[in-house]
Amino acid sequence: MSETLVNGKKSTTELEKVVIRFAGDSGDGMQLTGSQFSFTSALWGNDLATFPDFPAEIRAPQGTVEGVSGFQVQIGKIDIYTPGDQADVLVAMNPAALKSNLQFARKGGNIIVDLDAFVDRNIEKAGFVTNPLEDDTLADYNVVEAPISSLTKTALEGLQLDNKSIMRSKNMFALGMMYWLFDRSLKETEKYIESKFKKTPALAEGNKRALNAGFHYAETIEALPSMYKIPPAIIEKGVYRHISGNTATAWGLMAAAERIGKKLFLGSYPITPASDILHELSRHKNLGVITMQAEDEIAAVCSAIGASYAGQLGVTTSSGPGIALKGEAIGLAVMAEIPLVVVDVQRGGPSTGLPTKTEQADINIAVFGRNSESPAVVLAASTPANCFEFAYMAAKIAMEHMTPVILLTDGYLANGSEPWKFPKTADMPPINLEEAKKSDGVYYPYERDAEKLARGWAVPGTPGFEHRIGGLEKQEKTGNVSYDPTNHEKMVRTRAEKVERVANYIPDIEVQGNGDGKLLVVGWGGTFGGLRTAVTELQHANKKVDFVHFNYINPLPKNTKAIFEKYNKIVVCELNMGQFASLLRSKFPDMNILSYSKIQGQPFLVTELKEVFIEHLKD
Amino acid sequence: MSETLVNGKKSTTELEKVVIRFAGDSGDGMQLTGSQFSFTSALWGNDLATFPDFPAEIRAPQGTVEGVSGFQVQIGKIDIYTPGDQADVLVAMNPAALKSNLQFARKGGNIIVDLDAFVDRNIEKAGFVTNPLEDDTLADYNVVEAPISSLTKTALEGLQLDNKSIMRSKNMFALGMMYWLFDRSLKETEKYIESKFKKTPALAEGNKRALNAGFHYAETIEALPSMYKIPPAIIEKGVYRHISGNTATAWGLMAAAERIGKKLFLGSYPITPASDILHELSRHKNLGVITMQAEDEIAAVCSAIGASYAGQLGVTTSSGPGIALKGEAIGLAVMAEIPLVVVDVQRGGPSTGLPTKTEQADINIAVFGRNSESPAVVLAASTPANCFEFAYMAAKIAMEHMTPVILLTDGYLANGSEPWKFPKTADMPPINLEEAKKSDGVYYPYERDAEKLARGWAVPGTPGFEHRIGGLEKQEKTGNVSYDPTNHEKMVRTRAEKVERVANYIPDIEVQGNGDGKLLVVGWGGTFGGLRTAVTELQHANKKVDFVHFNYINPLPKNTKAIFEKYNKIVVCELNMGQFASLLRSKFPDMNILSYSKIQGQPFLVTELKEVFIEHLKD
Amino acid sequence: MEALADVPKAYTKKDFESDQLVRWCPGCGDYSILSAMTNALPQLGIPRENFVFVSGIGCAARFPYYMNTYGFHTIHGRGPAVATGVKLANPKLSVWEIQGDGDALAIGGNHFIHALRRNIDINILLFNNEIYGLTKGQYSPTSPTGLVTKSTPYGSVERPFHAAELVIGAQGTFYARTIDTNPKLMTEIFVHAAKHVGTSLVEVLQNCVIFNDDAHAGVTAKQNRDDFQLHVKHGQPLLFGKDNKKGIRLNGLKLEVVTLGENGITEKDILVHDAHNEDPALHLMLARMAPPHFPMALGVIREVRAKTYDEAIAEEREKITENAKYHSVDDLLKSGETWEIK
Amino acid sequence: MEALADVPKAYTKKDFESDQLVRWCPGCGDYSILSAMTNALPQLGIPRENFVFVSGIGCAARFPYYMNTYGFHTIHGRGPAVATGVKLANPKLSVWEIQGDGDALAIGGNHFIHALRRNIDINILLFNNEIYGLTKGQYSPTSPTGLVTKSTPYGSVERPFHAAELVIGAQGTFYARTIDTNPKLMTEIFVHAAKHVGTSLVEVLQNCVIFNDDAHAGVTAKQNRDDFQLHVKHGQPLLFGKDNKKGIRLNGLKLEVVTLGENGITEKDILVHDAHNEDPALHLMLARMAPPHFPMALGVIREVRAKTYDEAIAEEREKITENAKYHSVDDLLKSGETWEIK
Ligand SMILES: Cc1ncc(C[n+]2csc(CCOP(=O)(O)OP(=O)(O)O)c2C)c(N)n1
Ligand SMILES: Cc1ncc(C[n+]2csc(CCOP(=O)(O)OP(=O)(O)O)c2C)c(N)n1
Ligand code: SF4
Ligand code: SF4
Ligand SMILES: [Mg+2]
Ligand SMILES: [Mg+2]
Repeated sequence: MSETLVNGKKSTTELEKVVIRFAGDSGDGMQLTGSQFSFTSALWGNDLATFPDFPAEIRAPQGTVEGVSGFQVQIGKIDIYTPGDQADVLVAMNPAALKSNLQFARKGGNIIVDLDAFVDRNIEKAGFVTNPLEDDTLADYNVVEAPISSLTKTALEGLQLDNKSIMRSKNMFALGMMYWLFDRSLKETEKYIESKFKKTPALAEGNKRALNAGFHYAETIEALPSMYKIPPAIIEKGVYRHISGNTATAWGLMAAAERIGKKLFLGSYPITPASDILHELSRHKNLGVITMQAEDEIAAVCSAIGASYAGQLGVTTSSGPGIALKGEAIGLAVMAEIPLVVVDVQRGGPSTGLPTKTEQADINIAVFGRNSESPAVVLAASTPANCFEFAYMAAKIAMEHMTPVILLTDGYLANGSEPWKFPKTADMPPINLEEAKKSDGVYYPYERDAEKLARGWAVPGTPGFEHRIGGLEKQEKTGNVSYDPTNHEKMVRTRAEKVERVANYIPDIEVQGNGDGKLLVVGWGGTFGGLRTAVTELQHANKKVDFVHFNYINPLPKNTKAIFEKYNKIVVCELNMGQFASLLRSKFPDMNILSYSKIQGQPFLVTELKEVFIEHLKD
Repeated sequence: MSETLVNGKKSTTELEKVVIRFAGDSGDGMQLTGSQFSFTSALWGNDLATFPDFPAEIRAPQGTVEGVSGFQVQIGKIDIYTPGDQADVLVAMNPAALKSNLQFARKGGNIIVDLDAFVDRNIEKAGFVTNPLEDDTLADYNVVEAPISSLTKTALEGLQLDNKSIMRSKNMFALGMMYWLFDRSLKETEKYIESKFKKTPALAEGNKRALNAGFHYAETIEALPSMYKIPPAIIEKGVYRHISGNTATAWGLMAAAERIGKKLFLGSYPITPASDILHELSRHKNLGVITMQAEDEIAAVCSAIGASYAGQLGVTTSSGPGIALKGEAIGLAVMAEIPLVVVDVQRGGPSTGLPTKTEQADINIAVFGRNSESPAVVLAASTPANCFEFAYMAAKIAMEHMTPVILLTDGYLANGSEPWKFPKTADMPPINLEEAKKSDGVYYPYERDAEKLARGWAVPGTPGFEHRIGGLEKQEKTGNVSYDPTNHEKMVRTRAEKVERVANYIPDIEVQGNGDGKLLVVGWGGTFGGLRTAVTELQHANKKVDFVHFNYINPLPKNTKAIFEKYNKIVVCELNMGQFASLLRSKFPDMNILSYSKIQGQPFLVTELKEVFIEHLKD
Repeated sequence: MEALADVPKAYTKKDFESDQLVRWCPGCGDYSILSAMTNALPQLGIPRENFVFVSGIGCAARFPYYMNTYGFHTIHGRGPAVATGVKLANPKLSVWEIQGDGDALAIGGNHFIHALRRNIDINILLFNNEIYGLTKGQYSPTSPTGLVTKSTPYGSVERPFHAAELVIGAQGTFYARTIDTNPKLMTEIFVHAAKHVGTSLVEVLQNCVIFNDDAHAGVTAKQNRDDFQLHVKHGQPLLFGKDNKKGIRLNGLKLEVVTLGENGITEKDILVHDAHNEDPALHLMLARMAPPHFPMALGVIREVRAKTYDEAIAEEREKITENAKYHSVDDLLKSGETWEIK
Repeated sequence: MEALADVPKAYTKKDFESDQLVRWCPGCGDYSILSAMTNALPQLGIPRENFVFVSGIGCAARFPYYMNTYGFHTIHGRGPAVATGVKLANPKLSVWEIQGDGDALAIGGNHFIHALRRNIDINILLFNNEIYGLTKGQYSPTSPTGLVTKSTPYGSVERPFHAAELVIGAQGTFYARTIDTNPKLMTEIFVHAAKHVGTSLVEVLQNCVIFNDDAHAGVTAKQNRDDFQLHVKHGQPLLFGKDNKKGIRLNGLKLEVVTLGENGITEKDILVHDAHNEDPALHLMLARMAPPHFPMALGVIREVRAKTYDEAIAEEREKITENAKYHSVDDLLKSGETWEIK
């Protein structure tokens, strides 16, 4: 929309897509404002993608840059895969929000500020030397200076509300303005306000008044650009809902457990950005979910291993620092050949790093982060919604192949959300367990099925299958402790082979595009949206670039090599220092595998990717 | 000696080298017997290498295969790099020892058994169906059936010793036999016995009598092959001592701390085969060593980090399962840029695995086992004695470059020992610390030196340098917490670069050989002895094979690529599934890097390596 | 403890012995503990397949291999966490968790105290030999100050934990102490522990013949038995000594040893053991008694009933399920805000 | 505590305030703790450069950033281990370790109890807000049963730890309790803790306005102060209430609240606080007192002197050094069996 949304008189312009970013103090309710805008747009039929961007501190001092919370959403009449590179409209509730979010605003775009907040104290707190509304900081933007605070106050006069409550409604005023700007109905948000403040009618009334006041104010003033229409997208028919990556992960795990008639046991220790999976699962104990908030990450994974040993689906969820603590126990699950799902919601590192920022730098620890030869299956979800599918698949593979499976998501997927045409659980692939059997009346815990090499899962409580397992090397078949040299070699190779054979049970990767074999863009995990958008836009511009995106990291899909062989140049794009590229190089040493990496705690921008690919196409 | 040591009359034959293996019950004192034999041979001037091989259980039931303890030593008049593939002489104190050690005996070699131990109960316990001395189990060997127990009893008659003590002396009888066989003096062992049993003269007398009785018995009987002479080796002049890998590691660390005038702080939690480093260091508190046996591995590494933060040399030692627990904390040291030495004495895995067996499978966890981009320096010692040198270097690099350094040794090096011409500490390379400086009167904790990129190490207690650091991402120079995207990218790349630049401070690798570029054998760590011996033997046979051995794993020596480029075929030999090969492939994707791996908890045999290389030379 | 309900066939000791070679050192105290356990289990009326033995790493932790039940030899110190997962996954199981003092109180300290706090209905057996056996003799968190070991060549400088005090400090509901030299008492206490609903912590003073021989001889040696063992029983006076002539009296806030018949002391002066008292202060005092001035208390020192973690979770699930508005994942997927594209 | 010896210049509060923006939520109890600390440190006569603040992760754990001393914000729960390393490396330092209840008693539980057991001479401050603040509101091991949080939407089903009991169970030598609403008491206790030789454990009842507001109001609210706070002082009778008219009496083995002047009660009947008693039973009882039936004890509840870990290590080194036969690594290399090849 870059060319069309300019300063002008009221009129209605149709746009393909638009990016809106809300930014304010942590206490200003920006996450809520953004969600409401998204939900209303989804109901209207837009496709969309969202990305919340908030600080590590709970509530850093008001008015400081550190305390700013943002929410970005891209809506469109075309397929939307990312929350957008740069905001066409930035709403900044105070100077600090402006300061830290200006970098995300498109030059030539619109910035709406709460004029009342630009007083000296706030300007200084934000780190501006002079008032940015008065110097040339914003020369390249169309700035709308709306006295949001005072107008909200006026609108709410007469209600029995204290000043704090009144000021908390100003986000609704801003939202009202945006609803006018994009020609949206206030209805859904009004319904939401009513239900949220059921018990405090004055607050309900206040918020509704603020919302309407904003709408009417926008209609009245001249400073705003024309009203825009983003027509509904052409979206597959069906029933949709919004879903975030963390919720989708939780539900996918539940679906798998329900499908196979097991309880879902989650052992977890809170950590950003994974905690919401724990929170979500804690709400569904009626569906056979057991959640244990463990004393630490080690207890979390160990309790999950115990639950799996006892015959349920054991799962543990965490992020980098917590994953680092689980390595020893995951190794036990490798050795004991017990199903286990480990969800790693990746965040910026190393160490505590940037807890609320996204990153994709845990491939190494997922694949290699255990002592000795300790192979595990590694998957990666690539959109908020498909966290459901890959969480389900992680559970399915773990149980069918009797192995730990590590599912990588990331902060971007976890907190981002998108409309989702959700499936019926019956449409998900069935889960077929390897049953524990006896040979000549004896149960051998390490007897394997010929295809998968999975051992039978005999569960305590089953008469006649009493057996002992553990972390020491074991004799093939019997599972007894064995230090025999050749048996050890055989077992190490068998465990590796078992994981390799998972490749026989996963889909091939598919290439998007039909290039001339010049350039293949490779992605994995949460960068799908940006990569797909960039490649698609280049393909529309007739550039010869193809794209594959990996959800199966270890083992790789079986056709990977065949596909790679077709290309002169392969560029692996990831939010790390090139971990997947390195892994691919070690597996396919004779191919020209390049790496494009970014390590800023932020997703790829479509524009930057396009530039990179065009550069690669040159030579 | 395979051709020369055959059954025959008394006479003296000269041999280049010979392999002797002692095997008996855990309580039979085989480790002691082996060490005495080794020590006497070293004094005589032989070069040698030893390898103890004992069970995970402390003392499994007497007479069972599980309880057998072994000790192998190779002595020679030529340079000896390994304890030898197969024993020319196997001493088996009971049927179980025979059962489990026969695999290590060379066909055509000699087996000496304690005939008295071959009674039905023991034979059965060992898992033999019939008496192996009576069936054809030992058809391929020259068997000496010596009634060791009863002769020991006779020899000790008249001393006031209970039966248990008498039976405990029978290892000395066996040792006496070996001393005769290899023409050794009893003197050193007699001295040892006297000092060990200073307080119990009867025991001293008993042991000496057993020793002499064995010697005279061997002289008398006809069954023994001729007496052998292994002349002294041509060894560099100087003062020597025996040293095991674990002791050398301990002393190397101490030497580094002493050199730079710091205390050596060891935080450790016991684990096989690393515990002996803790034990050794605990003995030297007078030299400024502090050892803390921590509550767990995490506390161990964290206390070491605390000690380094406070200005001493912080070290932690462990093995696989413990290393897996330290990942999060090592990441903290990466982020805080604090010196830390982590010694990983590798053992068989995964999980608890084969605790007393050797393996080289922790390259992956050392290089990759932390969340996010968390680079660390990785070294590997390659002989028991050079554990001293690499422990010293690990400490030097950690302090000079302000980084965690992981030193890989293994069970084979740790417990194995060899004669060592020890250096003076003054001959070790100096350690030059990056001093903490102020710029314009302010100390910036993350200001770096231009070459190494190391930050200055300001130590609590120093006035004017008060500062705060931690695991969150930090602003360059100031070290303040920063979530700024581009700063993050810069810091991630700087930390990586800092580790890469260590390559500027380490020696180039050297190629042994002068082949035609056909085949390069690559090794790393504890397999040096076997690889070197195999390559040398082939080179002597005019085979075109060259050899490089890596002690610096991350970063690699700078000339690695240049050397690799000269070869058509590179075969990386390691005791794992090919971890180093894989790492090399990802760094040098266009070279022909093959992998030969063995995962049996046992070192390579020279013969097997030679076969592999000859096979590779064929095509 | 639902598992207690359906009574199966009568088992014998043999039924609980596995076919694996027992690999402890000859003379190790662990043998008699194993034997007491195979004696105890047949008395419980629980089907064999419902027993699970979980352990970490250590000599003690090899225990599950020798039991012909379900068994899981996990990783060092994490047994309580694994056992908690097992119990929550299937509350019908009778879960036993075996730990050495290093496993339980060094690396596993956190899981140990949290299991006790949550009061998960499992039985934890702490084999306290005051040494790391499996790693060949380093001091442990229960080793007395001054003990010379591989890692303390000049004697340990650390102050030890006392298991009982830590158990009480961690809100433990059941603590019993027994010794490897008294098979009858062990069997009795194992049965008692099994019947306690909640985390049962049984400390067994165990002898490591190899690395810390006679560590408990001050209490267990024949000549010390009478004077230094006090077998406590709920509701019984705290009497001990030859012919039970000595007893424990409360003097203000202090315990003291008195002799019946001396200075007019009669049984009425003797403290009667109340294991069921919620207030742990007296249990703490009893548990702290030790030679040379006091006998050591053996038997069940503390046994109070509190809701277990597994009970609480089951209750919660029932309550939630009653009021639930959705009954399947499909319901959940459809719940909340959805919209249809037509 | 050598550091106490050399007296430096007189510091003011300002000298201890760092230049970093304090990022806690407005109204958070952490602010007043920080202020009490910067008030306390100038009273100690320790050179500023000898202070080290160590912490793990959590809102509380941000504390070191705000102190103009040496500071190390480490990883979650491991602060006591890092602090132990710091103190052993340089015993002259005054080491303070700041933990939240999650940091200290959930993930860090093991290091917490082991620091106490070893009695390393550091000061641990436990900011107990009975919630995980930084991760946005999950229950912690100190949250009361029933608390509704993000991870317990139906109320927590777990039994909480009580810090004091765990400290005592772990052989702690110093335990004090204070509240964020009483700056004077906090400052006083921080100074007291600094002077204790051994591990000082100070529990601060801290309010998290955002996720667990008023968790301690039952004790700290104005209207509850008189009736539900008892300020204990060694050697003083346990009196509280308006005009100090109420007191604590020992009745057999039970504590009870009595009123002076009623039923003939005089000050003589009131228990006198003995913080220095080795036997922890009464400390345990005092620490367990809580509304509604009892006041909560604030102040130094337990303070006993025992050899510290750092002292013991220093003593050991001295002794070994005296008898040492070698004095350098070169000596060591040459020691034992060597031989010369000529
Ligand atoms: C993570 C890890 N750390 C350390 C070890 C080594 N280890 C095995 S058992 C043990 C301690 C044994 O002592 P204890 O628990 O008292 O059992 P005991 O052998 O005395 O019965 C140690 C340190 C290990 N296996 N895993
Ligand atoms: C290894 C690891 N696990 C989990 C976390 C996430 N985390 C950070 S602080 C915290 C708990 C905070 O609670 P508390 O210690 O009580 O401190 P408060 O914020 O309440 O002051 C958690 C779970 C982490 N940073 N690292
Ligand atoms: S080392 Fe000690 S505890 Fe272990 S088996 Fe032997 S005697 Fe028992
Ligand atoms: S979340 Fe709670 S504890 Fe954390 S800063 Fe805010 S008020 Fe304080
Ligand atoms: Mg033990
Ligand atoms: Mg807290």
